[in-house]
Amino acid sequence: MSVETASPSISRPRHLSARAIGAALLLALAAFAILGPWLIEADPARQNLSASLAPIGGEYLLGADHYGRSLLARLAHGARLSFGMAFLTMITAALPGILFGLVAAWRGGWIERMFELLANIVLALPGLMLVLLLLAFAPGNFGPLYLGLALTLWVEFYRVTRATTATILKQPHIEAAKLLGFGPGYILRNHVGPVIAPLIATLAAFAMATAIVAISTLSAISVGLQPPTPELGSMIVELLPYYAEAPVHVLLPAVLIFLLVLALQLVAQRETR
Amino acid sequence: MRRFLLARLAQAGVVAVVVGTLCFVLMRVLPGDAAMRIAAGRYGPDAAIAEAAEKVRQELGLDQPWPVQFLEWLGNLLRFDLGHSLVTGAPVIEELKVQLGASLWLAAAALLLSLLIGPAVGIVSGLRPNGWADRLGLAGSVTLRALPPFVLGLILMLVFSIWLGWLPPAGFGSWRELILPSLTLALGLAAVSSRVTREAIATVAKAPYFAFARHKGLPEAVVVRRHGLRNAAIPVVSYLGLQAIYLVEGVVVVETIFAYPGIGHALVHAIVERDIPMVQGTALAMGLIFVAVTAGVDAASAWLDPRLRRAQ
Amino acid sequence: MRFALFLAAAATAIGLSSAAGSAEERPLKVVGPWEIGGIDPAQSGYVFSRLQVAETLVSADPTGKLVPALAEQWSVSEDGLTWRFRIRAGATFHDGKPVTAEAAAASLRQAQAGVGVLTQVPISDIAAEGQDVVLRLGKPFAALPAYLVNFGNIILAPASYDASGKVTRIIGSGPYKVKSLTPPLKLELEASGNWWGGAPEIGVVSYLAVGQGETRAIMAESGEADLVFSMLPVSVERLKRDPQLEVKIATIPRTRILKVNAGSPFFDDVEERQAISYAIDRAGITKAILRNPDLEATQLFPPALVGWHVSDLPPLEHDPDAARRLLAEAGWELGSDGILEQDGRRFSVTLLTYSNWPELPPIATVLQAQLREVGIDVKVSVGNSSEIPSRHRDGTLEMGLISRLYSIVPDPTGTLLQDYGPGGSDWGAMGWSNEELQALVDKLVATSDLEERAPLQRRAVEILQEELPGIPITWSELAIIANERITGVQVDPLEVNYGLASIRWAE
Amino acid sequence: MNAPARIHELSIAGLSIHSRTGPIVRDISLSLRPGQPLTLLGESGSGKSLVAQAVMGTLPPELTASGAIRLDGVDLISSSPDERRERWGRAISLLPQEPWLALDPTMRIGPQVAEVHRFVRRQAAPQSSALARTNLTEVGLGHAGALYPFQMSGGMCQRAAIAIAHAGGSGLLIADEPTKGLDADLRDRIVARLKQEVDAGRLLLTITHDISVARALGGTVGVMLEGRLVDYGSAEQVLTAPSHPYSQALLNADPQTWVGSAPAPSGDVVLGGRGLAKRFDNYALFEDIDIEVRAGEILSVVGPSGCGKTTLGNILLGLVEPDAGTVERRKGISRLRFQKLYQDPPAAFPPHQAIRKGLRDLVKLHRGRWEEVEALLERLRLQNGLLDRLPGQISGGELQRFAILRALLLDPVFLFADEATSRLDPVSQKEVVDVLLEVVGETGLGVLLVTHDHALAEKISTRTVRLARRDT
Repeated sequence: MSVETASPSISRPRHLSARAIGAALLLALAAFAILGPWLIEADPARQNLSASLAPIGGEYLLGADHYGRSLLARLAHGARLSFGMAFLTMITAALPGILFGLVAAWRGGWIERMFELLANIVLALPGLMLVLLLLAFAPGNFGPLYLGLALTLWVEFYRVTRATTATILKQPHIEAAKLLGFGPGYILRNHVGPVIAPLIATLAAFAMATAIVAISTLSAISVGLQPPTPELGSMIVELLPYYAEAPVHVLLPAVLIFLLVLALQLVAQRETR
Repeated sequence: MRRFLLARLAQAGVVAVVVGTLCFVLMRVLPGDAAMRIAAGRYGPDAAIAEAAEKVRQELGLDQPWPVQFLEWLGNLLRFDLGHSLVTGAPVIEELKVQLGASLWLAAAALLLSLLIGPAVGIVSGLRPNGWADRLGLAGSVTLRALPPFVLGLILMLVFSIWLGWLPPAGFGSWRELILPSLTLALGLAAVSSRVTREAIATVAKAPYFAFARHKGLPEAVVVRRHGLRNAAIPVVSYLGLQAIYLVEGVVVVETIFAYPGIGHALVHAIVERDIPMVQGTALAMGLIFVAVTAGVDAASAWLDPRLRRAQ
Repeated sequence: MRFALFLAAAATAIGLSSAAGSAEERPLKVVGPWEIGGIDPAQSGYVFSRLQVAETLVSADPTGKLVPALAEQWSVSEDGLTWRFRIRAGATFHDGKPVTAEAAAASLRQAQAGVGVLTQVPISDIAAEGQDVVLRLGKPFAALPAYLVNFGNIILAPASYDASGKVTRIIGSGPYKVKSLTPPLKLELEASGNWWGGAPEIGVVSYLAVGQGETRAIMAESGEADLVFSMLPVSVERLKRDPQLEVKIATIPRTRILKVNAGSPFFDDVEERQAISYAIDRAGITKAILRNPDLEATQLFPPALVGWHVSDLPPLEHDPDAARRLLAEAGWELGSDGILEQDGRRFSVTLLTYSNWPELPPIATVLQAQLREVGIDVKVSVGNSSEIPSRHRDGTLEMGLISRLYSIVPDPTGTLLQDYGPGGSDWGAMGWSNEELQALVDKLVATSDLEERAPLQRRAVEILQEELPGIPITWSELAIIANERITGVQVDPLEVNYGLASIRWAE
Repeated sequence: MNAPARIHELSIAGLSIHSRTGPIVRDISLSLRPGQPLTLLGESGSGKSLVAQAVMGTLPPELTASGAIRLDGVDLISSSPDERRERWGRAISLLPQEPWLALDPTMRIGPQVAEVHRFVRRQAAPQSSALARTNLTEVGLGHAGALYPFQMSGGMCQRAAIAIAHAGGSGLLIADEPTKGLDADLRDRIVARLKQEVDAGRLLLTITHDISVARALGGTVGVMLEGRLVDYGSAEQVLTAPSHPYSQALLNADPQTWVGSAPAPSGDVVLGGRGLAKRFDNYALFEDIDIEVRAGEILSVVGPSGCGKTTLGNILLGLVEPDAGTVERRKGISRLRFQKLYQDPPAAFPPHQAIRKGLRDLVKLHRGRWEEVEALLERLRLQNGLLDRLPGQISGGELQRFAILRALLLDPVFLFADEATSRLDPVSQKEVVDVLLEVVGETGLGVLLVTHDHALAEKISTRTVRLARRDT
């Protein structure tokens, strides 16, 4: 039934506000991660063992960890590193994932089958194994860590892109665009892009969270980054034994991760028509 | 049906060979002295590792050329012989039986629990998009996504073992020990599957057949049950399949903190200790599980969606 | 009266059903961090030794004094080359066969052919002569009985081995026998019924390996486990406040050492090594990380190691200024980036450590920050424990933070012999040797008389303190948590035997 | 068969529907009695569907209705959501538009009917199945209970929807565009079916833009324009002597009333196919077809749906490979000059792109000038303001004219119009066809018109090719 004119205009304002909150949050986090390390003078690696687990709000604004390092400084540097690395991982996973998905859907045939096989093999290989094996080449380094994570994460982008693109490509407006002489680049950018963008954004939000949590998980089995790198995930691992004495300290990095995921989720939220 | 099975068998074969080869190559190009690592894995860090490593080297014939070792592995594989663990000395197949078996139980319990939680939350959220239940669901999902599993596990232990005193914090052997680790995993899974279900339900709820079912006069519960769930289940099932695959290996941290004997834990040890037969055997088993799970998912999807049945 | 009886009956019924759901005996639940990998004695013999499944010929009491175990007594010939160990009469393996000298000799021969500590003893022959196991040596080795205490030398029944000499199951002679084993995490034991020392107080034991320290603490706190070994320092404080738990702590002969490459330009001068030692705030580490100020390693050996701890030795101290001065004397100058330099070389080194002991990476992190204070740039690399010996071998190791155990055999001489021999060793000195120390150790190896040994030991310790081929950081402790349900728990700092057999249910 | 619940009258008095920005439907009054079906005619956006929704009680929450809708004296507007819901299926049934989308794709048709007996009329399961079989037999689908919707034709789906209405036994049937997307043959059958419902004593409210449906149903006809009921009376009166100019325009727009205006070929063959054949699965769509399109002519291909006429056009355009035969284009002409118009105009434009952007990119791609677009806008009677809207915000007729504009920018020699007007209301259809005829006359373009509307083909085509459906 035809009420196209009425409903979107009604649901939009509410929608915008959720997005606006997300965007504001994202902006605040970005500012904290980018400007924080620059504004906060404290050295995130500087220890003061006599201030071990200093409480929040005292001499240290957000308290100190068990080594007596300023948590505020560590959170700021950690946010820069973790968010940056999660973003890099996500981009590294998303770009080939989307590209392969588009190519597979566009060309079909043996190219698609080849990509499918590749994706299946990556899925069949335990992702953890890939990351651990790559890490074995350069323990404690960013490179293999993020490459390994990206290697396991791209499949999801690929699958979603391929499936969605394949359905879009069957629609008449694609055929029309081809008849009008538009090339694949234009069609993928202007016809496919806007449709898959929100899906990709949702995936990307989750992928960034996955990356940070994965790094912390790897730290928990002692194959993450090397000390004294401030990284949100490994900060949680480091502080975990002190959960009974300083529970809030442990959760602070988790709160930052939470805010990031929430902000990304809110921004990526799809139009609910 | 037969074609379906044959195709799956072929896929299993391809996966076995590719995964095996990849592991073989990767494990051998890794830097570091494998004999040293094996010795450290066997005898612990207090031992005289370097002397032990010399014996390990002779014992295992690690200095044989690669192609010989690879052909040997392939030949053994054809006889379903996965070899012996270099560290424990036990047959790989036995280790897999125990560890993979335990992990599968854990994964199955986690999947079951997550099915009880995720889709239920997702349905409630999806039927009223942007309602309070949906917002709460989103907040819960994001919280669970942001908490590393070991933090979640610790919280559950504190609540259920110390505070309430209902469940043992660690161990294995009975269903009581299975609950906390599987709940930890399940909550992580449900965090995502509830959102996937929500999307699916919201899509179905906008579908003309869902409106028509209401217009037919069916009570809301019947509409959701008969026309909502099955249709929404189609995308959810294929997503759960993907989750199940990640699950078997995603258990590593949970296994570690709950002292549960599983494959993730074993795999980490095997890689660190360069226990090549274990790594290969584990990867192979997981590859085959992947094939089995995708086959299961395809079968389930076909059962749910008659349109796919015809396409097959 | 009848009412009380009824109550008692009900309580018993509930107690029984909650114990195991049947009439089975309630097991003593033991939790520790050690996983059971392979069952080869060299691999996990310590589990079977500690849980009293298998026994060695000689054992040690908590003070380190050697005591008879499967061997009732032992003697050595005048020339120090022939040792006789008399097998205890009436000792029986779990399969019902008696423990014979032949069986014991066979077990020892397997151990000697393997990779355990026995390979370090100059044994030329192991034989059984009547009731005696006879070990013939190539040269005198006074510490031999102490070496036999090591878990790698447990005596197993002949049926434990397959044709190739591999251990396929554990048939020991201790108070407990293996009921079931689920490697790597679970071991269930039951009373063997034929131990020479009598029946254990609690008939069933279940051991669960829990790697995560936090989980072990919660196991203790929730009352799920009766006896928990090895607590994280931070948990200990909390658990001490729990009225249901008893915390027992022993200092164990284990020292965390900063192993430095004395052959490298960074650490070749003794002043440089002393400067490093001055730069380290051991009190801070023990307070913040280990939560026990007594663990500050003022010298290599802890007080518990009687005869090896020299109480009047000048302690290692924290003095950053002295460190800076010594470094300056050694020719290091502060560069523009705050890092020391000498001949264009930055004082920048990699500190290798490993996570088998959870406290090592945090201590490494502290050392990194403290050394930075005196102008030394340290990169911490947490890797596999095998990297230290392997980088020692190829000479690329610069610094390593290790945890060294001096009770692998209860006599530290063995470890000293290994660690500070010519050219050093994997877990000992690197690029450093001292002829006087070697002479001392050689004498110690051949001497068993305590009076004679005392001055030699003291001098060895003094040399190590002056030269600092390895820089002691902290000593270690073993924290054991016992639930108030049980009584009779003893702490064995040597971790030879946990004495489970004498633990009782509290009234 | 359930005897329908007896309803004597639906009367609507002074119905207005408001959105936040103002009224969308104003002051509608009409009534509906047994034996007197009511048909509401009008273009999309005229508010006719909103009237049906108001009766059903399914208006979107942001719209409010005022006035009175009385079903046998009970006011529907003031009833609570629960009361409305209580009437669904029991008193009022909806025949959905595009029923193939309204039936659950994962459930066989039998259970979809049976569940009404089971859950609405509270029958036991076996009885429900038996009753469902009866309902299906009534609409001639007795054999189809085990089929899934995707295995059924559009007409079968529509009849299944009627069977569902029977099952509920409701006395008022609301048919929302019941013939949308159906060919003439199927349309006639559905209309006949609806008449039977009227004869059985049900009230019937039909929403359509198809005048022939209104004519065939008879009874009362209302014509809606911009939210107002501009004409209302007996079918005879409104469809022969309408009082409002729009009604007149509507009637004039019916192809049957058109004056023939077929263009004459002005040139050589631009495109031809020889011996064309195409199979799908194991079933031959057509075999050995020869076809030629000349410059300046309109060649119509008519036939029922499923006969392969669209495939034929696609083969000529080179979008589909024929199984046999050859296609020849006039030599030396760019492929870009062979263009296509689509059945569903919104689907032929990227939904996220404003019209202006699409046209601008097209002009840029072929190095044309924007002035051409502006000239064409005027020629095709399209307002400049439409350029900045998204395809979903423009009416189908306007969008189809934009599609023509888009094609004309490439100076085409051949245009394949694939059911290009079948989804449009008559007035829009007329406008599009007029534009098309003008263009053909001016440019000498050859058109292949694929349609199921015989009348349309007859009035405007130079030549007509008929394809028959082959039975499987």
